[in-house]
Amino acid sequence: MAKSNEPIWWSLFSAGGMVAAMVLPILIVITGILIPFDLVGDNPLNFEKIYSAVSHLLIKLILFAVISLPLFHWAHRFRFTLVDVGLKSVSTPIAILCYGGAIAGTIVAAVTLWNI
Amino acid sequence: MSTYHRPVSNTLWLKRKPYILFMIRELTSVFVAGYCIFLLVLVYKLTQGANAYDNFMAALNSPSSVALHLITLVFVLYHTITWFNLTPKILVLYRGEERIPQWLVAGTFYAGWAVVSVIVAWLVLTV
Amino acid sequence: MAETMKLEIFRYQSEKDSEPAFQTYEIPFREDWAVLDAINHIKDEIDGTLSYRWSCQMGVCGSCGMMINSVPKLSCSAFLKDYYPDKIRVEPLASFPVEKDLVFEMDDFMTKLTDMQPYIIPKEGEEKALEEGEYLQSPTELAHFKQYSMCINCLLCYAACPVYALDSSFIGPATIALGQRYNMDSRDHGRDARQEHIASNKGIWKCTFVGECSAVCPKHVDPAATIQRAKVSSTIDWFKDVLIPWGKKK
Amino acid sequence: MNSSHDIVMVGGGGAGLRAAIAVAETNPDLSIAVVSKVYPMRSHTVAAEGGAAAVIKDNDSLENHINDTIAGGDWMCDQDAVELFVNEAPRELTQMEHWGCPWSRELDGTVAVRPFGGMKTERTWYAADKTGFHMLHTLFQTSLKYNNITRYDEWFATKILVENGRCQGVTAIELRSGKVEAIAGRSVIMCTGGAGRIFPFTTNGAIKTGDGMSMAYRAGVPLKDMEFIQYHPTGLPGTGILITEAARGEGGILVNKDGYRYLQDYELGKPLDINDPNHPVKKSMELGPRDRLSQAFVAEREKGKTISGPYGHVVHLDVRHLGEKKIDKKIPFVRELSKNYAGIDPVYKPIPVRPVVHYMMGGIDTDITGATALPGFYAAGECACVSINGANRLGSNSLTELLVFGRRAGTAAARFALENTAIDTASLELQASDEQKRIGRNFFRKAGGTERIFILRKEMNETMETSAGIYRSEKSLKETCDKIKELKDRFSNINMEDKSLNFNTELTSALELEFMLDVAEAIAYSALERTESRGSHQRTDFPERDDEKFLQHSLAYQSDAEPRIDYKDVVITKWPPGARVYGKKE
Ligand SMILES: Cc1cc2nc3c(=O)[nH]c(=O)nc-3n(C[C@H](O)[C@H](O)[C@H](O)COP(=O)(O)OP(=O)(O)OC[C@H]3O[C@@H](n4cnc5c(N)ncnc54)[C@H](O)[C@@H]3O)c2cc1C
Ligand code: SF4
Ligand code: F3S
Ligand code: FES
Repeated sequence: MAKSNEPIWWSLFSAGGMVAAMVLPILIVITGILIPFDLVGDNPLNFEKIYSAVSHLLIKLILFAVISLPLFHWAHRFRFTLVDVGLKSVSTPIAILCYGGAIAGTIVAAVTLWNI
Repeated sequence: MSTYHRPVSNTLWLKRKPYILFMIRELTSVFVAGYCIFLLVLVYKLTQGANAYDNFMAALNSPSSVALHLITLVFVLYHTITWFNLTPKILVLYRGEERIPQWLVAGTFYAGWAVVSVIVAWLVLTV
Repeated sequence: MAETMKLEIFRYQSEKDSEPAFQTYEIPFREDWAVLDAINHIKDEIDGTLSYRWSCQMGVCGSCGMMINSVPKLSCSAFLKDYYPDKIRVEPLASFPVEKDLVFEMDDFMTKLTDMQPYIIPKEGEEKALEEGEYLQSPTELAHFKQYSMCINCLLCYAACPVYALDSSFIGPATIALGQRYNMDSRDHGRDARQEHIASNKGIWKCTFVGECSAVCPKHVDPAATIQRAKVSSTIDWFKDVLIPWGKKK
Repeated sequence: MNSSHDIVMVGGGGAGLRAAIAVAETNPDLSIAVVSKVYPMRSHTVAAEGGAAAVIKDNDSLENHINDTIAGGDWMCDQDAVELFVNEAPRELTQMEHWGCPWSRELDGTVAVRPFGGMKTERTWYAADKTGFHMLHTLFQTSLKYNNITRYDEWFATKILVENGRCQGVTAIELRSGKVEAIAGRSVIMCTGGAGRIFPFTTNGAIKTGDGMSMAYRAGVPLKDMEFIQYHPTGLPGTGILITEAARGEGGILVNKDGYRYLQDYELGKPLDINDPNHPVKKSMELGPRDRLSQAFVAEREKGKTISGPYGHVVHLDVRHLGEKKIDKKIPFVRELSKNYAGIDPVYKPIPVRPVVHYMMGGIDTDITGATALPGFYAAGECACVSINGANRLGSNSLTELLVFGRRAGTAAARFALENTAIDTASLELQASDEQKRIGRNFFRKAGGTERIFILRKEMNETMETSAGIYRSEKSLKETCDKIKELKDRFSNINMEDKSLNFNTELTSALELEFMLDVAEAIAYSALERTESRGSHQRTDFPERDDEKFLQHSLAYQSDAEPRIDYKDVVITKWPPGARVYGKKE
């Protein structure tokens, strides 16, 4: 069997792409339109409510996935984009930076959520 | 006799419309990541207490935040649409000899997207 | 006065030219002419020195691929009327070295195709003798790989793929599609051997799903889809290998 | 510099590849060369659509296939060859199946068959309507498995090398460099395909220029039965692109300008309604043999019943009643081709068609092992004439023929190579350098000259169509013979614009034209001498078949002024000549 580590990155990329496609648009609509234009009543995202919601393990896990997976989606695409526009000679450092970034984001997300 | 190798430049991407659209598709990932970082900050503010959180949320009302959100939304929607449109390429399903039509596969994802969006909105806004 | 139109053709003759140049020809405009007919007209009546490949004139031999206004097409299936009255620019298929004029070098593809082992590899010890007749294959099993067997090796997909343009070590769309054609054939058991190429860093993982290979494919092989599906199956392999390394060793 | 192999195939089409694999499989130690002027998968076998015949179903029998073939060939077939062909056919097509050919299937997973013209029972294996394409790619891809096959892709063979009365290789031009070299072999198999390009309207690709026939002819090997040229009744006007017989096999009908199924007026049976479950009736009406259908077209045209169009007269092939679904499933390529090249969608409109030159029944005279009169020189495929096609080939016999006789020639040539190992390398190199000089002098470095290749080719096309076409006469054929002589003279005065060595396609066009003129000559003279009408050879001045005098194969030998035409008996074993009956209940 050919040896390649791409499957791991590619599966994270795909999962991230799917999560981003499914949930990000509605979240953006909420935080970018509905809230600022006061279209959804009185401060539905108030601190108490959100804090207690995020304290649930299930919600934590979901939020973790929603933050982390799309980061890998970005890392994978961005890595190839940089290679495509001519940075092929430094493709290894690019890969390290991109995936490293996503991993760092993932760790921060994990720690932060843990602390709630 | 020698063959001629035509030079390939990195601006290749700008030479044909499909390539430009592809590049835009790939760059949507930057906005995807950007918004995820925004979410991460939001969660971080939660850990810093009500004050920090409220200030952060108040900033959402600023015109620049709205503008940034709208731009992000455009790109993320572009991501969603291209993503779903490509699903039937990967999910090749057969009913007997007949391939299940591509629009049906993509359509299922669009339907799923609608359902997920409603659920998320309901969870976030009302519960 | 009959209508005419202009063809601007890429010319390169290694014995004379160090650099290629474009030469413009004026040809009669005929409603039912393909670009290839116009080029044949040039060869026959205007300029005998022009070289290009063609044979069947019916889009099945795969020899007449050219860049027509920067899009890879079979010149026997691209019609003048779709461009008239504008000038048409004709170049050899992109990304390949040019031998002469519109003739490009195919060696790279031929090597890659050969390496892919595009033939039935039967299960050892279970080959059927000819006397026992055909292997049974249901229309459904046929349908699963039929599309990928339609490739005419015209290489338009290579000329359309920017990844191949920038890095010719990429095995490329048609070759992978042909490998998958056999992988998905119910009579074949050679997938493991082909995976060495398909699932390697020169194979599917180089593809960023630009999708232009499928957009230009005249036979609707849809190599882009094949490649993405191969990514899925290779990923499943990988997880099986990593998570249950003791399993599935035959 | 020159290269040497055990066996050299000239041609990488169906026949050449099948022969190469046969050798590679029987003896992995033999070194095999496949020389082809185009990449093998571009060979014109790729264009065959309808299918390949072999008996596998229970409702059929070998005897039926033999009968259909012999009667279809108007008793010009060698019956020993036909018998062996029919016997080996199922095995060969099964072999193709084992190699991965995507044959269309029945629900139970067995190979499906369809009816074809002139056949009593449906026995044509098919891969939708791209049978030749799938067969060629299957063979080509399978050939990649054998590393004792060396390919010479885009090498253009120019001459057979004969030394000590034995064929010992060929000379060929490597197109990319222009160098001329000897490719030596202990035996050579010619598999260069047909020569339809001699005619103006043909289903044949640009590469089908009779090169191998001419090379053999020049080396003193006779060309057999060259007068028999098959017109396919349904080509697209203008391009000559083939609309496969499968369109009629699936139920398509031919109508004249009044919408009338005119074939019923030409002893091809009575039409059944298109909705009748028994339509189409085998060996009847639209499923009659090609020669008769093409002749019926000419008769209709003379009656003024055809439709006149920009590329001459046409009739209509109507498949609308099959419906979109069946068309897309069974004959999708017909739809694609009609849309692209005739601008009509057969789901909604009838397809304009006319007879176009399709196939050469004649060719290099071989026996049933593919051997010719020249030791060490074999031939297979369309360029050969083993005599299974007689005076009219039945559709779907040819693809099978490539396999059966490709394999046989391969085996026989391998045996010959093992028994005759000596190769006179020095003399071959000498011959190659002579050939190099000839090509340099006559083409690469040719100065002066005023004749355009294209004009000569056009004039050859015209004379062949008008005087050696579906109907011929002494007067018309004599004109053609004279015209060809004239063209041959003028050929020595051609103008070569391209002097470059690298991929010089003007050179190849010139060489091909020179080959075609030879083949045209053999056709015209053979046709002139055959003063009878049989199968595809119809003489207006001799409208009857003459078994007394002409149950004979013609053999054309090249000679200085005019070719010499000789004859040899047709092999008749068990099936004495009879009348060709179509459209009757048997
Ligand atoms: C449109 C069409 C449809 C057909 N449909 C059917 C069908 O349905 N059923 C059927 O049974 N038959 C069909 N036929 C007939 C059949 O396809 C041909 O007779 C057969 O494919 C010929 O195969 P071949 O191997 O002899 O030659 P080809 O496939 O023509 O190959 C010739 C080879 O010789 C090489 N060559 C030629 N000259 C030279 C040279 N000078 N130097 C080096 N190489 C050379 C070429 O490169 C090529 O590789 C059809 C034919 C046509 C044109
Ligand atoms: S996949 Fe399509 S475009 Fe690519 S070589 Fe095959 S037929 Fe041509
Ligand atoms: S265009 Fe190239 S990048 Fe992949 S999807 Fe096709 S091979
Ligand atoms: S000439 Fe054969 S595909 Fe165009």
